[in-house]
Amino acid sequence: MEDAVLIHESYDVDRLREDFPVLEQTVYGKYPLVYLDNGASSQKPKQVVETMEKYYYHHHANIHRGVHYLSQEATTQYEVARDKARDFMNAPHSREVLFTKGTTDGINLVAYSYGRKYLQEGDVVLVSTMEHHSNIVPWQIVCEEIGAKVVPIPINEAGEIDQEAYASMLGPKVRMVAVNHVSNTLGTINPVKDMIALAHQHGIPVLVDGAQSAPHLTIDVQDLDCDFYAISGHKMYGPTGTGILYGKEKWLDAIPPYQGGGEMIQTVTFEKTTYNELPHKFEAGTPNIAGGIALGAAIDYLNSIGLDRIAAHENDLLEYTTKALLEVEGMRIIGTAANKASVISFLIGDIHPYDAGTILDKMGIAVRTGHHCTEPLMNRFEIPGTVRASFGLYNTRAEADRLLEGVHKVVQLFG
Amino acid sequence: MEDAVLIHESYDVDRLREDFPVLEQTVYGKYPLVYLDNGASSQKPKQVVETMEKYYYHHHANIHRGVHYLSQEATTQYEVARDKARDFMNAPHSREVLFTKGTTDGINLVAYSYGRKYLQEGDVVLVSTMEHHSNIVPWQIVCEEIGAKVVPIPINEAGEIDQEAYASMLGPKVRMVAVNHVSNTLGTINPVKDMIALAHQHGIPVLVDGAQSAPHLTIDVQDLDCDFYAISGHKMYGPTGTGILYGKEKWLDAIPPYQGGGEMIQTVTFEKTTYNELPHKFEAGTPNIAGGIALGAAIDYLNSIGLDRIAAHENDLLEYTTKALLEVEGMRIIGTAANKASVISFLIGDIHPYDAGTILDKMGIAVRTGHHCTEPLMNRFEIPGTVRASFGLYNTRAEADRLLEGVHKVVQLFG
Amino acid sequence: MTIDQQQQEIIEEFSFFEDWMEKYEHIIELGKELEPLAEEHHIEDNLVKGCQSRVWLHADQKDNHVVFAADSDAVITKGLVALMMRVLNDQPAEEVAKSDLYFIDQIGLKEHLSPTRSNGLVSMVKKMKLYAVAYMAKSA
Amino acid sequence: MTIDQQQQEIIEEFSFFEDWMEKYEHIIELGKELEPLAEEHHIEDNLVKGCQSRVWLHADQKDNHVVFAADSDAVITKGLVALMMRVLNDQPAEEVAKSDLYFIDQIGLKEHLSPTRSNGLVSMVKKMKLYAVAYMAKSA
Ligand SMILES: Cc1ncc(COP(=O)(O)O)c(C=O)c1O
Ligand SMILES: Cc1ncc(COP(=O)(O)O)c(C=O)c1O
Repeated sequence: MEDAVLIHESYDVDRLREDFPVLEQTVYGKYPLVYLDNGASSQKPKQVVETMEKYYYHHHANIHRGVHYLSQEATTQYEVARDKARDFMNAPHSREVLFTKGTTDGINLVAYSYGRKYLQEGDVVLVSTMEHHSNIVPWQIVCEEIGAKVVPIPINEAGEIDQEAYASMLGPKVRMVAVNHVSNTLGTINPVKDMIALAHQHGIPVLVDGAQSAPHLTIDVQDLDCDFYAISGHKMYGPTGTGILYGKEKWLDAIPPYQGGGEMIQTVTFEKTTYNELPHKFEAGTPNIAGGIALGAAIDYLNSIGLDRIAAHENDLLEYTTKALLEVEGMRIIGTAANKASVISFLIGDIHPYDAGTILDKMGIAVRTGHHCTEPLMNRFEIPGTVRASFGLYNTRAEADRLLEGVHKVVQLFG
Repeated sequence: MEDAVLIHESYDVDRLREDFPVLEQTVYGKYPLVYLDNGASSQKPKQVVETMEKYYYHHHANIHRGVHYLSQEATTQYEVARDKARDFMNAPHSREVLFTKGTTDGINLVAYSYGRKYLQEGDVVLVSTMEHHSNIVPWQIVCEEIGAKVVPIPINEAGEIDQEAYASMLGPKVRMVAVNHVSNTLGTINPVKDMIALAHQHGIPVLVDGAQSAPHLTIDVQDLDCDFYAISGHKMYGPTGTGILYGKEKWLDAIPPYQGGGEMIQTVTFEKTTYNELPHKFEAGTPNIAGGIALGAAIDYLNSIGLDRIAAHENDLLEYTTKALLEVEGMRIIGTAANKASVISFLIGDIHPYDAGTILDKMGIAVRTGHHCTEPLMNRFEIPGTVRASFGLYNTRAEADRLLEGVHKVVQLFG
Repeated sequence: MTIDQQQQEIIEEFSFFEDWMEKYEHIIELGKELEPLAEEHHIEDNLVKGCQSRVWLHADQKDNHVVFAADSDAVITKGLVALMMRVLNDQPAEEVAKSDLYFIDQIGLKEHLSPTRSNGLVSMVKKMKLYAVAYMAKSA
Repeated sequence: MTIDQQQQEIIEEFSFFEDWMEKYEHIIELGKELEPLAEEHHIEDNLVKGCQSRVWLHADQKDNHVVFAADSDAVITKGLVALMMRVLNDQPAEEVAKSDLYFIDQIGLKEHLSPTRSNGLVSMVKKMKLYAVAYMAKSA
């Protein structure tokens, strides 16, 4: 308990907020912005934006294969960013660390390339019922083409994957398990390490959708022993249009390339084209160079604070807010897993999420409403959507209070 | 002639250079940078970088479907950028204008989605011998899967597509013609309008790779009547990780989606997923929001100067430099088409491009050397590569003189 | 009253509100008062899909007029639907088809009619006009 | 001379140059003087692919020593190849395998050994060490 206080005291959230100019604004003329839509996308610290600026004002050139000074410089910076991403995920080798546009792009790469090589008619891809559409639809597309099937692992009322059901569903037809580490709608932290170990007993690889874990948890792909791990830059304080896909070398070597183009080839003739080594094999075309380098800056930024301390701060907000919300009459929190990240989805009586969200917005409080790209999960709970507040490293208890004030106003208007 | 002088006089290149802080540097301690690698990637004006900065410091949020203020704001800005791109290419509708990572991404989208729907065993995709790998390999990948073939249209010694051969190659087996508007290695401006008209007589659609045309020529997809047109933001003074794919609505409606994920769906269930309307059907996942908006700023920037005036300025540099280079003994210019953009590939005697490029670099002159991702073209000319100087809107005759000085040094060292 | 007269009336009505809260209270009131849509019209065919809220729209013809009935699962959307009904319901098809709905902008609720809002309203308005056009074609 | 002695010698040799131009003139000289690789060794199997320039490397064993012969299509690469030869050619396999080639950095040519330079040099050095390791294994 004393430790928790210590962490809390040493975490100077006011200082950190100064790194995020966007937070300083008032909306609709008079309401200081309360940004609680971090699950959708986080804001960017100056350190990240200034890295992009510096890159464009001093170092930009196309990378790899350029002989000239700027190109060498840009290449070095880009590859240093890749190394930072490797460290961030504790990947064994940088060649297992691929730059992508984001989580969706990374999962599509795996669904396409792994799917095309290893999926056959009648095979099964297991995903959980709480997956984001980005971890469902790519599998549906490849499965439909091949005649395989995407099968959902059920979840319980608390919003936790039913581990017994999962164990029973693993079998010889299953060629892939794809689950998120943290649910964007429920906040559930899934026991992916155990799930991976179990899948591996059956020789089944596992892809982890880490879009929501990257900004909150320490990722260790070696400890997890996952086969693929996909994250998005823009949710972890990095720029839009960036992401990382970790893949075990044995898979990345075995599966065919995804996109074709420059960079990813060894030699091209009309008779025969051979592909480049990792990671280039999967990085066709001019990449988002400035974005990749700025993602490196976001990783530096997170490390400079410490993910543990960020998590402690966010957990405090989670507990504080959950407790206060539960005192509101008719409050129903969707997602009550024992192990949760700082995401709270809720419904108040039969007030429609759109109504609640509209009023909160009018009060300057940015939350997300709707199905959060998890329609099967909404169907599971038989709800049209939720109101979702998701915290970032810069949020405060005072902001949580503003949310509660807003919720009371909503109740007053619609209750 | 008087007109040309007028254009030249009114084009204040020194003023424009002030917009590009990166150009102000000296490299290797004493050489003012001469950046002649615009074909690989152009530099970015302040207006573009500041747009990104402003976006992140005031407006960032995830777009589409967000009810709150910032999200609406960001969405509006992103869609305004799409409209700018539509105007830039004179596309009929914004829903035909898709945001991509770049040209490579755009061509891969078409190769995958069009190919999967319309290509059958034994079919043919025609590409020219001067295509960039990005307009060859994606077709090879899909053709190999389906049992179709990528067939090159021959070119002549000047580096022009052999139009007679092209006409004779069109036939019932041909399902797609994919050619670049401007060759990145040769500078050739291909007569794509005529080629499209001819292909359409056979009912064959045409994809134009516009990576190199976008920064130099006025693009009018309606006048060209092309079916697809792909460009990259980073080559037209916009940010890395951005691009536009124009596609005729009839095709975009007919072909299946490319990547699966959020945004691109209408509803998702494990039984049946339906796709969103255009352009969203092809835009899975959180896009490069800041990048897209800044690409809009790059378009504004180009419009503020005028592509015609830029082209006139660059043509002046092209002629001036070509003439001077040809006075160097042993000079061989690869690509002598009648209609050329401001790209000069050359070889001096049997001096290896890598040697030449290394010395030029040491003198602060950034050129590209190698095969420029056009290996089949190198094979056609039986050369290992070229030295390529490519001009942008901010280059000057004084810089061309520096290049010539460098070339003389190269001759002295290796001649 | 004509469509424009209805719009003017609404604009005046809203001009009395001091702040957004009063305005929304009024919209919510209108939403709650909206004439219920008959159960038989709550069908898939009448559903105008928005991602955030859903709208059901039923249309009929009486003489040259278009008669609408509508509903939404969200109260604010319902309030806006009610305003739309006041303006467009039971109006000549031709007038509906060519109507310019400036009142939404003028009462400061433009954002609810943004295509990216996904509340179903934009699609509803589009559908209302389509019905009007279709009826005109039929009676022509 | 040992590998380190060779490296020292080269470092000293290069310390006399005033600027990069003299340095490159020397490298070009070395490139031009490099003992030609026998025609029969200019084969696909000996090709170390770089995207910018190509290197051919032939390796043989004499006693416990590794004997290399190499060539490149670019003169500067050839000059650097010549330096590598001076350092690693005809040295004990074990020494080659564990060698630390700091001289390239110290004479200010690090960029040529960058993996992104694609001139074939990095791969060549890797291959030279692999040969050495292979010979050690064979003779062990
Ligand atoms: C003609 C041509 N096509 C395609 C490309 C690929 O563009 P990007 O790397 O931006 O995807 C390039 C860029 O080098 C090009 O010059
Ligand atoms: C759990 C989860 N997976 C995948 C995604 C998709 O990420 P992106 O849109 O950055 O590709 C998201 C983001 O909404 C997410 O929350």
